[in-house]
Amino acid sequence: MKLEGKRLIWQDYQKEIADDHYFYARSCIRQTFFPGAEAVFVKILKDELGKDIHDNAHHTSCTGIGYHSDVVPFDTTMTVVARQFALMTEAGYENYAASCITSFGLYTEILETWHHFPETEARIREFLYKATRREFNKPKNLAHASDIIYKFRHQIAAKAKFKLVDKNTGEPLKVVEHIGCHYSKMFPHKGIGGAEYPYVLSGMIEAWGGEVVDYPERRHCCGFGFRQYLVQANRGFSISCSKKKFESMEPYEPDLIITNCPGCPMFLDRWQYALSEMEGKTYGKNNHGIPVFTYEEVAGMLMGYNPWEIGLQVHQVQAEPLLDKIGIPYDASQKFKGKNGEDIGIPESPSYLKFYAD
Amino acid sequence: MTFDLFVLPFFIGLLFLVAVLVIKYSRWIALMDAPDRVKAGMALFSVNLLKSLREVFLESLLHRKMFKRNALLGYMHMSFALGWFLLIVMGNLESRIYSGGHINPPYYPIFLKFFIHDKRVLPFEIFTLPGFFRFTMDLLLLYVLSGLVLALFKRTRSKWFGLKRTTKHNSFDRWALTSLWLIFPMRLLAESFTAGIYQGGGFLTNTLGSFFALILPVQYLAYPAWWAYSTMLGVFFVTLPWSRFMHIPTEIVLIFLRNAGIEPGKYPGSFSEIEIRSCPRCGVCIDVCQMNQVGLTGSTAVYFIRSLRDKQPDISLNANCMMCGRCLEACPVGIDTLGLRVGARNVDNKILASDFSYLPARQETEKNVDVVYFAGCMGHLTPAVKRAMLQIFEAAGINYTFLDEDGSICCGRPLKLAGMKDAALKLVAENTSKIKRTNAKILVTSCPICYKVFNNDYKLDGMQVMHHSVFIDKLVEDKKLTLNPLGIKTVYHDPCELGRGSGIYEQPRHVLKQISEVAGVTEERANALCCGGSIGELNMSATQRNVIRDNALNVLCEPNPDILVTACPLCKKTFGPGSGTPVLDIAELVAESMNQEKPALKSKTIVEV
Amino acid sequence: MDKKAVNFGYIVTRDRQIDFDANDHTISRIVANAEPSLNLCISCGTCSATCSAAQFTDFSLRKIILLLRRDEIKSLEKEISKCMLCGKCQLVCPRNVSTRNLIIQISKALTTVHP
Amino acid sequence: MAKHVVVIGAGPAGLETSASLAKFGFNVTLVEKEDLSGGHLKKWHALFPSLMPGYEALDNIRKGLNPSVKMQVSTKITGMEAVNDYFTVTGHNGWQAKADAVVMTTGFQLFDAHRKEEYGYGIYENVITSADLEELFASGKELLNRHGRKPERIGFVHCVGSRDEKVNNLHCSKVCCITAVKQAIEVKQKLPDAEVFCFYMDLRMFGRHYEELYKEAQEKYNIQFIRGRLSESTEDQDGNVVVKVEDTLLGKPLRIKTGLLVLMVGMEPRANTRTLARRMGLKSVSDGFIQPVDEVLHSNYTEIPGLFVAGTCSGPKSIADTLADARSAAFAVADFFKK
Repeated sequence: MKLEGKRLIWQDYQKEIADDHYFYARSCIRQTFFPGAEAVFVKILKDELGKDIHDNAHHTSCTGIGYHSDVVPFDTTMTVVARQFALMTEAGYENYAASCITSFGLYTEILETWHHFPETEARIREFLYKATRREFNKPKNLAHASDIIYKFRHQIAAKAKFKLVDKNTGEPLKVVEHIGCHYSKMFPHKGIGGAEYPYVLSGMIEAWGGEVVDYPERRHCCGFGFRQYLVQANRGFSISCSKKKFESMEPYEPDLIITNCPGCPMFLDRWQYALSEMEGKTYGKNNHGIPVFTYEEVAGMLMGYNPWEIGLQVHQVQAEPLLDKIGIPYDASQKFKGKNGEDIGIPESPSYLKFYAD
Repeated sequence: MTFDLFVLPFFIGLLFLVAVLVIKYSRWIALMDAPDRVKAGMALFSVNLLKSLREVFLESLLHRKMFKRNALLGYMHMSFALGWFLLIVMGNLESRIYSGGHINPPYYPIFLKFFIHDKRVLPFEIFTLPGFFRFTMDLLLLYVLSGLVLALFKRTRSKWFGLKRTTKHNSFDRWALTSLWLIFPMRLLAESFTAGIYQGGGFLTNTLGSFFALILPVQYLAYPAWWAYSTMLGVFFVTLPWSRFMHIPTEIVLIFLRNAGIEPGKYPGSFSEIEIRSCPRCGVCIDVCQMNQVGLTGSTAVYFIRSLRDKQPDISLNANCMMCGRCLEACPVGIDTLGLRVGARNVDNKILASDFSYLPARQETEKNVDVVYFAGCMGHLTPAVKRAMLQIFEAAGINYTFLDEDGSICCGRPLKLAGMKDAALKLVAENTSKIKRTNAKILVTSCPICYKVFNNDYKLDGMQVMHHSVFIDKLVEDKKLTLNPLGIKTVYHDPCELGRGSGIYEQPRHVLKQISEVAGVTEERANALCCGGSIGELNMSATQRNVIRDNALNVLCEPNPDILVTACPLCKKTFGPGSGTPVLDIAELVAESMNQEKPALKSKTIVEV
Repeated sequence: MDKKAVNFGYIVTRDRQIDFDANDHTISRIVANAEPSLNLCISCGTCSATCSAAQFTDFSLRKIILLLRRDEIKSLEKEISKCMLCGKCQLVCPRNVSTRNLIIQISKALTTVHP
Repeated sequence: MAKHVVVIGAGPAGLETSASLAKFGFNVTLVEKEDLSGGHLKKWHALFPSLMPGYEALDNIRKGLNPSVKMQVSTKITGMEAVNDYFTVTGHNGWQAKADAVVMTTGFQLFDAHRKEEYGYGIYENVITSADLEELFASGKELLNRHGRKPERIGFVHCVGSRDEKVNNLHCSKVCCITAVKQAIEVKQKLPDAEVFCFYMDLRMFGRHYEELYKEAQEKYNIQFIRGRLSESTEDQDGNVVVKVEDTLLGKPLRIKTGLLVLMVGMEPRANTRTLARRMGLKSVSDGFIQPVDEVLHSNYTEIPGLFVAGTCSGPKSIADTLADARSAAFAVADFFKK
């Protein structure tokens, strides 16, 4: 592979990312599955980078799940999104930072729609006003949270205690990056690096000392797809998609997978468990599986945050082997302890995937 | 004195030969099914025996079919076979008289002149001529030797014998051939030397003997010559079972079994072995095989049979055959080359799976018609033939049904020819039940391929199977159809499956003669050429097929006909693209003639119609 | 696998994708060698259009040839035994593919390579 | 005095037009932006369907050129103006000429394969273009992939930059199908053990002997044709290019590794042809090629009297078609002067 070739393409897909003062819209799914990730994002921005980030308690779901599952009409979705923008305007912010990829895609889609059809925008403004007496300004800058981390990746690297490097050999870790479909596949110019060779996560991996793995099924969907997972009859399709990716990346022996989407880390992580129970097959060495993290979790790990505080224990594929490889210290006895040392319970051990509990 | 050491090579050789033959024949016959063995046994005690004996005499001794092919070739073979046979008969008679009717050891007649030197007039000769036997035996020897001289000539002048190509032989054959050729010169020398010593012998041996005695020390040469004669006989007998000369005894067995009604190709490894060994490798089949035209000489019947005999069947050789039957027609022994070929293909292809259960069971409604018409797969590729047939049925007022109007499954013949007998039987069963449900009295088909399999392999409870050309002929004879002359010249091409395959030559011609002037061609009826489109052939490329087609067209169009008529959709499809002369099926021409008000319309109009 | 597979209520579906590199190419090579006119097929479908069986079923020689070329042997095995060898396809093929021999050769290769 | 005709672009079309015009007795100036005539043909190794070497074809075309034709090389045309009944043509280096007629033979540019990002040209080392392959043939070097290995399997991707509205090219470039067949054969001649696959949407074997060459590719060289447009390519650990297509005739997606993937890049109008045409107020169709007055009856005329087109600036053509078009343009010019 010629990296300079990719760099040429990346030049064409750069975007403006606001420098400070973000209105942060959380993700329904991420708050539920990996709540530590969003917490780390806020913490890094506030504490490490000293940015102003507004975490608003009143915003709702963007309705993306309902919209992509064909149960919420577009007008409704646009009106709900208009309300989020109103909250941003009311809070005095202009830069909208979405935690969720689907939300980000949806906001982009709505802004593009309004751009091309001003009458639609006017209609939605009217809907919102009639329903809530609220008015709004469109965001001046719309970014996905991963765009922001990408923007500050070098600052983060400078502050980090660890690198994506094997502490014993000094070799860079092999990292698979997985981009959420709604990030740039619909609007390539809204994503860093475009749709074919997105750079947003690769940039972080490079900056943090790792080596990006470009494997044949890199572009393939993780298998989430709202209609696939949410309809139980289609879950076989979902898991089959994930399997296709694992089979394709397996020969590269990746050390970890980094994702920037709510569903991807969930499914790439949990389906490894399901596949192991169904077929007896595990990926990664020594039945360890391939650990899957969000970019914020990885940033937090490298910052030296307590792995259990950022929620790495709620991952199905265990983090310990990777922590050991990088040399990140952890207290095994605290893995399943809650906030005040209270016991949160140890999950049932899987049959094939390695599980660590003190 | 009735013994000398020199007879041993002959004697041992003879005993060996007889033992080998008895073992081989009984093993092969034992491998046949019990009913067929009974059939074979019964045949020995019925009129079949006379029929067989007659055939043995005509074919094995006189070589009638060889004579038909070429007089010189026939004479050569006859001189060897009949000459040697008569030598044995007369020799036995002569020796019997000398020995006063005693049973002699087998070598005694053969070497009689060594043991007996007198010049008495034998009792028997009183009624004929003095020296009758001496004269006759010499004459017969001369007769055989004349054949030998021709055989030598044939090596370099095969064209005189009507053969463009001759068989290539293996080393075993050469040993046997050499010993065979030396037997008679050795006998001549031995008898002449002996005659030279004792002034005996007939007109030939006496003259030669006297001459030799003048220039050679015959008293020393005679004994070695007898040794050589006996040794040659011995070598020949020992090599015979593994050489092509095995055909001499085996052909006789074949004739008996065949006349007993044993089906050719039915027993790979038993009856087929007898057929295989009956092949004299005369090579008559080589020239008639059209595969020569594209250089595929390796697959000719003679070599194919040899490969079976040598147990080295070459699958591609086996597949390379149009199954046109020209070799079978030409074979002087009448070996069923096609049956053997299909038998071998059955062995090759028995591993191949077939499953037709996916075909929807189309339940035909019970009908009550006189005639059921079956166009066949190929018939559907020539819609003009179908249309013509329907017109003919209508015009003749036939109560008929068109069985495969909406398509059909295959008749099974192509699978059978490809050596997939079991698969074919599945289709036969499927079609049989459909055909029977029509309750028709006559099954008419447009495709000779279907016709042959309907006729041979379907059990249709007395339903008469007719190719449409025969059916049309019958309609005309029954005055159900009126034909008008078209005023054109036609040539009729005999489709292989209809002509050689089913023996139908005259009916189509009879029909055609009523509507056109039918010109003859050099190779027709039983000698007709294959169109090259054969479904029997599995391996040949399209280019090769085209060469064969074009050569056949050259022969067929030699009389410059207005229309080339055939009676097979496959022939029509094959000839069509390569022919400058329009090619029509006989049914099309009949329909045209039937609709013709006034005669004398030229061909071009017909084609446009 | 020493433990019984867990049933979660869904199954992992087999990849529909033809994994050309994972497929064994022995059979297509044997057949192409035995009947080189295989290479001439341009998938025009005249064969299937004329085929007697194809009038009633989804049997298709065109598809068989493609399955062979991609070495999708499993799908091929099911199809190949259905041919009645009547030879109509051979008569209509614009590229003069020897279809009958092709069928026999495929059948043979299938039975000899994977008996 | 003999009329003066300026011909812009000394590719095969320009050379042949000039040669024909000179035979009519006109004063001809042939302007070329490069220092050597020949255009794309200079780099082309062999022509379909006869495999005639490119240089041999070019030599023959050049030979036809009368010494009276004035060659003005290394001159890029920056301006052209129709004044009264003559044209003023200006070059970047200050060169200027007055002409009674101008023939534009400015040719085409190859589609930039980088624009089909998902095919990985410039990113995966073993993805090359048909022009790269042609240069490799012409260099006489051994046919190795970029890792120095003999590729065991070579893929040809038809219609790269042609018939693809995603890159704004609706048109067919005409020559790529037959070029792919030709190059596939050349590859097999050099690497008989390699497997060659062509991925096509349609095969357009429109010319004489093209179908024969296609059949030969199948029959003699066992080149496999898979109907399906490439969706994307990636690289495996050994540097092979893994491609995904649908085998549309089977109705199944297909994944296959190739050691070398050749993109059959199509023809596009040159950027400066477009500029020149715009400035002159010439109509160009949506694909950017110059639109003649009538594609059937007046294929060399433009709406501006005295301005003619020939060769690929008015649409994709083979060399043979280009030469015929060039000669036809010369007739058109002669006819124009008669009136």
